[in-house]
Amino acid sequence: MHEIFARFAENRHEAVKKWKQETGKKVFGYFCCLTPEEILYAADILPVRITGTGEPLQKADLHVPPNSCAFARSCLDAGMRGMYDYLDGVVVPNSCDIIFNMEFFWRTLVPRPTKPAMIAGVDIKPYVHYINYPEKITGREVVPYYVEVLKSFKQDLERSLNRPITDDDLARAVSAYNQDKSQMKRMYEMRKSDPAGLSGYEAWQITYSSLLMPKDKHAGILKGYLDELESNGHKAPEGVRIYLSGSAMDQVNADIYKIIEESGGQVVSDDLCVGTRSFWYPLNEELPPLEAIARRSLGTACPRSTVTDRIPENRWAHLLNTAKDFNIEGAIFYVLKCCDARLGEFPHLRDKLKTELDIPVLFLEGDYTSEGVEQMRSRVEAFIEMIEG
Amino acid sequence: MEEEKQVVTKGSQKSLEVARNAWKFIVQDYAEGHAHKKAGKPVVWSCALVEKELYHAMGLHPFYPEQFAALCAVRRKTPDSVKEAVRFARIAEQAGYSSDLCGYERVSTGFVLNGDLEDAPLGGMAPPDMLVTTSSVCDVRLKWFEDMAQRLNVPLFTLDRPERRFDGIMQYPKPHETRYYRSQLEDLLSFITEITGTKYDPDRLNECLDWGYKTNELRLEILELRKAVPSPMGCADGFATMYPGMYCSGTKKAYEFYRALRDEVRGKIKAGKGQIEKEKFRLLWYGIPTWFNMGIFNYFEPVGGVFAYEPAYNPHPWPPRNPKDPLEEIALRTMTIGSTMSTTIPALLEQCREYRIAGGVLAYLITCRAIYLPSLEIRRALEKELGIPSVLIECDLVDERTFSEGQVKTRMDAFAEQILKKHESGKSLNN
Amino acid sequence: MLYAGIDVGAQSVKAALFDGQKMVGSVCTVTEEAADEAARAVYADLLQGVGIQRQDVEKVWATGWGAADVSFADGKSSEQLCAARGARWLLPAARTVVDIGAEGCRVMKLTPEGTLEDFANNSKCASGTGSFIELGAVYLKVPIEEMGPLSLAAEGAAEVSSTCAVFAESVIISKIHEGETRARIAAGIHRAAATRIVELIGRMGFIEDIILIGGAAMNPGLAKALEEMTGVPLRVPENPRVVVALGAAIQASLKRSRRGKSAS
Amino acid sequence: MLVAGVDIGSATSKSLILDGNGIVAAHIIETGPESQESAEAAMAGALEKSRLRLEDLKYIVATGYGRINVAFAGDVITEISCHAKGVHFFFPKARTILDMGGQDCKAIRVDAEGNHVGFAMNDKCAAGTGRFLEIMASLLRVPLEEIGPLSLQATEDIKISNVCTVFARSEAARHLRRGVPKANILGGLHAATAERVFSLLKRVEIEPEFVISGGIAKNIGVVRRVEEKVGLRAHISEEPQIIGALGAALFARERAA
Repeated sequence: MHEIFARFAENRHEAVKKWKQETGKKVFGYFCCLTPEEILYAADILPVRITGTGEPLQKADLHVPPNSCAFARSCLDAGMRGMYDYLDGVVVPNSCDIIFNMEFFWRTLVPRPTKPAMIAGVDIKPYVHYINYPEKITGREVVPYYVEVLKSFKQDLERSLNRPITDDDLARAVSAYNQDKSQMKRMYEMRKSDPAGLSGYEAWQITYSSLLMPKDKHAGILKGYLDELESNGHKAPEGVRIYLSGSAMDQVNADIYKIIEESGGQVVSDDLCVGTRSFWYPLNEELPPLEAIARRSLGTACPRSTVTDRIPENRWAHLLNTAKDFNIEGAIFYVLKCCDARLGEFPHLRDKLKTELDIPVLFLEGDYTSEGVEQMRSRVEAFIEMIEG
Repeated sequence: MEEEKQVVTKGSQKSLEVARNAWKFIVQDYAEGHAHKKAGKPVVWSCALVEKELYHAMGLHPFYPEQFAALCAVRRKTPDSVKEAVRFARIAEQAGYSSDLCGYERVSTGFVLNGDLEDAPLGGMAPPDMLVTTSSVCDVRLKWFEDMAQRLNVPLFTLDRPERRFDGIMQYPKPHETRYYRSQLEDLLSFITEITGTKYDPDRLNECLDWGYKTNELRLEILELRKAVPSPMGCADGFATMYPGMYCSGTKKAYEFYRALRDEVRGKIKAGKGQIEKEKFRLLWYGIPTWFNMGIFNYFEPVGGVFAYEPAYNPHPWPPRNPKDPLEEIALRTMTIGSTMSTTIPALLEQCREYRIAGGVLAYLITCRAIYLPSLEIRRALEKELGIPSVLIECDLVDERTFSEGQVKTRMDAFAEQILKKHESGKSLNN
Repeated sequence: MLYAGIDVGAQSVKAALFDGQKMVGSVCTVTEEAADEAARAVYADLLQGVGIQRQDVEKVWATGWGAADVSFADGKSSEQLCAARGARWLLPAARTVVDIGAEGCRVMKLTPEGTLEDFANNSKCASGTGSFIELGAVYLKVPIEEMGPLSLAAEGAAEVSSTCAVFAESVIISKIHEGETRARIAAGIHRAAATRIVELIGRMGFIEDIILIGGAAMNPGLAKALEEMTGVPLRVPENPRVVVALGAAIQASLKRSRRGKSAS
Repeated sequence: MLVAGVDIGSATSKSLILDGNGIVAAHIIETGPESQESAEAAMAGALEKSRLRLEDLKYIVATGYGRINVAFAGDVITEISCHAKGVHFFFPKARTILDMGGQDCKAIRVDAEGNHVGFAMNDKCAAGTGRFLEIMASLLRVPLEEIGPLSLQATEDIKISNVCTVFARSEAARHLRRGVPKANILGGLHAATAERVFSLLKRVEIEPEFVISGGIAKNIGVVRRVEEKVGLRAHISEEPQIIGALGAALFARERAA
């Protein structure tokens, strides 16, 4: 594994702090892959994905009740403990019920580095930015609506940073993101072969680090690394080809990849926000940049979003295509307890996988602790053995 | 009501005649829905937060899975069997729906999976011609309706109300926000026309909106009247009488229902009568009620405690009627609602002052993230800002298996002792 | 040729010997010893009981929670797979295997040909396991082995609604106060456990024949409660605790012909 | 004036007789299946010790889980109020009380008069209750009174990730099977308990002085770990188990006056 990817994936806070110190640039944290991070990049800010610790809560347990997303609670706890004190701002999209509330919790509970600038009861230089992301992503007027939302986010940012964000800046960001997306796609393509070109864990490290590094830098290193792998014919260990679906996958629970591998399986593709969803959808460079960003963000098949009008099938479409392209033999759903969107769609997707594609499904309920992941081992073993026959 | 008694358990004692008769209204509405379907007319299953005037204007009879689930929480098939809500929830859980999911979702999904849509209280919900939902307030209603639409193979329409955030001051909806919502209303109307053939008639919609507006004004008036001391109308009455306003807004019958209710409340205030003889302290109920155990609303009466206010189904003031452009009016109405803690918590505190609340009972709904997430912050705000103690009642909305009676009683008793102690020591209870 | 299977659980270790046609011996021991030593001791008991030498055994196959620790095993397989193998060998018509141990309950679905098709485990809560009934016995002050027979004597059952094994105590005590008989409460405890198990069986589709194995299968009260709730007769083998160990032994016998995929 | 309090808990039943000067007698028995019988037996024990008869008592208050079923009590008051009252008798400066019984664990905040002004209780899962540790003690075959001291000998607290008592038991059994010393397993179980208890305490906002009562106060392993997290030394009553009955008796005195 490339040492830089490993460093960012396994020691995220230190790696980002070091980068910040070296470059003197600003760093913003964000929740969810729907965030229009391209706008941050255009403003010369490094967007980093906020994740939690998986440790028992120290502070957030007093504010957020237990029967809710353990990931979000842990993120907030990390914030309240000062682990994100190097952030210059935070972006919260309306990406699910609990993340929506993170806007309030983060704003009221996490110490901020800058003072608010209040005018008529409104903070004109907010530390926490809220993006009113639509929940139905295909409406007739959704693109103009969302472009307006992004415009006002851009304006807030310009005011806070005291600098303009020009169309050229945005175009530069769009192009840098596309370059990284194409390398990431290439990396996933390499996993279509049997055995896969990279292991699931390697792919996770590369994906996760892409959420913590400037995209141009990430794209450059990734290209070199993939070239090298191709030239020396690197292959991942052989195993039952697994599709991994589920909730946030960060350093706390990424051991699930290793457990699957140790049990004789290999994750070859996924439907994860730290996974395909973070890069799968390209930006159209022909369009005005804000619209391109809006369309990319709206094109993301997040389990929480809905397309509806008649019978909704976008979640199934992604699964169906992946299952065929990647020659999937089994699907593992690793869903965090109380993740409403995931839990609500699971029975339907499972039934379709079984009846239409004859792909067996294993459901694992996660609790966002590394011990919790380890407890899944025997079930994963049994599942893979079952597929081997 | 009488003949129903043996199958309805742990009902609440309501203090108002109109509230005691509300059940008849519900039975009647279900019967009308079934008759509507039998006559070959279209039926919609809708999320409770969609603007109902649209349905009445388009000739649809709506059924509401949320309300239906609550109905299942109070009914049993036979005196010996489990509550219908538990029966349906089990069916859903067996099919792989997590018990952490909203009880409304599990119950109505179980009802769909059960296959026989008539095998349910009040004859069930008539088979739908379409499903309509909204993204308002919680995520669950998106996935839940998507899932039911797929299982029933019935077309679905989703309205998206982006959750607006207010930073300090109430913001008027921006043009792009109302435009976005309005475009969806137009698309919803064409969706209905496509399925039913009924054309959109602005006059018909205006007529329904007139009834809706007048009904809403009455409900606001009643809410205002409820501030009286002693409390003339409690939470048991409030929850029992929310059906016409929540589910039949836009009809004459809903308007008439609230007119009778308003008159009764007025009369009670005039006579100086409260819910109970001697009112010692007034309580807030935060969240959706424990539908399977409505008797909880009378729990504190022996020690002089009454539930006086519940924010759950309360009406918001509507923007003025705009007969020239009723869709714009609806869009504006909907986009004015905010649901972030930044605004809901200060508003709740203000209401506690107005209704002279001495303590809060917070439904700590472990399966309803939208109501559950702010609970601890509300509890803290009540204590810090108003010095009001509160108690958390941990359970699901309709699934009584989550409710531990012994534990809840100990908590509520200790809570009452705390309030009464304050009362004895001469501290003002009614802020 | 002889094959041995060893099932290392959290509380007990089971071993079985299979000669390709029938089970020729089995042992079940409750032990606290470290996994490898415990497995060694139980294996020695097994061999001694049958009266054979170690070299007479062609292959030893491990399964269960501590399978990886059994140093002398030739390979290991999951409990789900072994349960399927063992149950199917005992009952060729089996399509659903319900394995209820002290802490865990799992249900396996088999194809008509007998291969493992799907399985479901109970997740984070212990209701629906042997422990739930065990703790119920403690609260009722009834020896655990009498719980099942006691519940069979009941007419109807008291409603034990608690889903937490520990909190069931207060429910049980209040039932006693309400004047419920111990038998009816015992029946209620079995029904409460069975409700959860039936949920898991339901997830696997209720396909007959259903075979009940694991330690809790020896409790006639639970079997009856399950039958009443599913409306389907359950088959209980003679020695339900060693079925998984037997399955491991059978697995060992099958492993010969497989494509060189030995235990890793 | 003689009054009494009876505390019918899920595990033990306690009675206590009080006169104008202080405690006259107290008695603890195991709770039987019938609350009324347990109450009578507990009361009889205290009466025997003090050579008194039931008629000598002017007022009796019942508390605890089985409080409703005590026929001879003049009034019933929840264990939360009674614990607050009882602790206040011994520690008038106490403002935060942790009471841990068999099935309940509660954090109570009290005012200067000993009235409870806020409380938090464990949720519907038994993790973090006394019963949790009892079940573990029997699994590890360590006498209940020894698990606390033994847990303090842990060289490392094994991480226990399961919140469900029954699953935690099998997790502990597995550690045992892997050769982990009992002390370290107990260390982990006590740490897990302390963690749960601490999160409850935080909900009432801990203020000095801090008192631990209930059966668990006898378990030094939990007490030390909770103290560490809270950052305060805890006061512990010598007979922590009778605090509830004492509070009930104090209420009885107020009622009788």
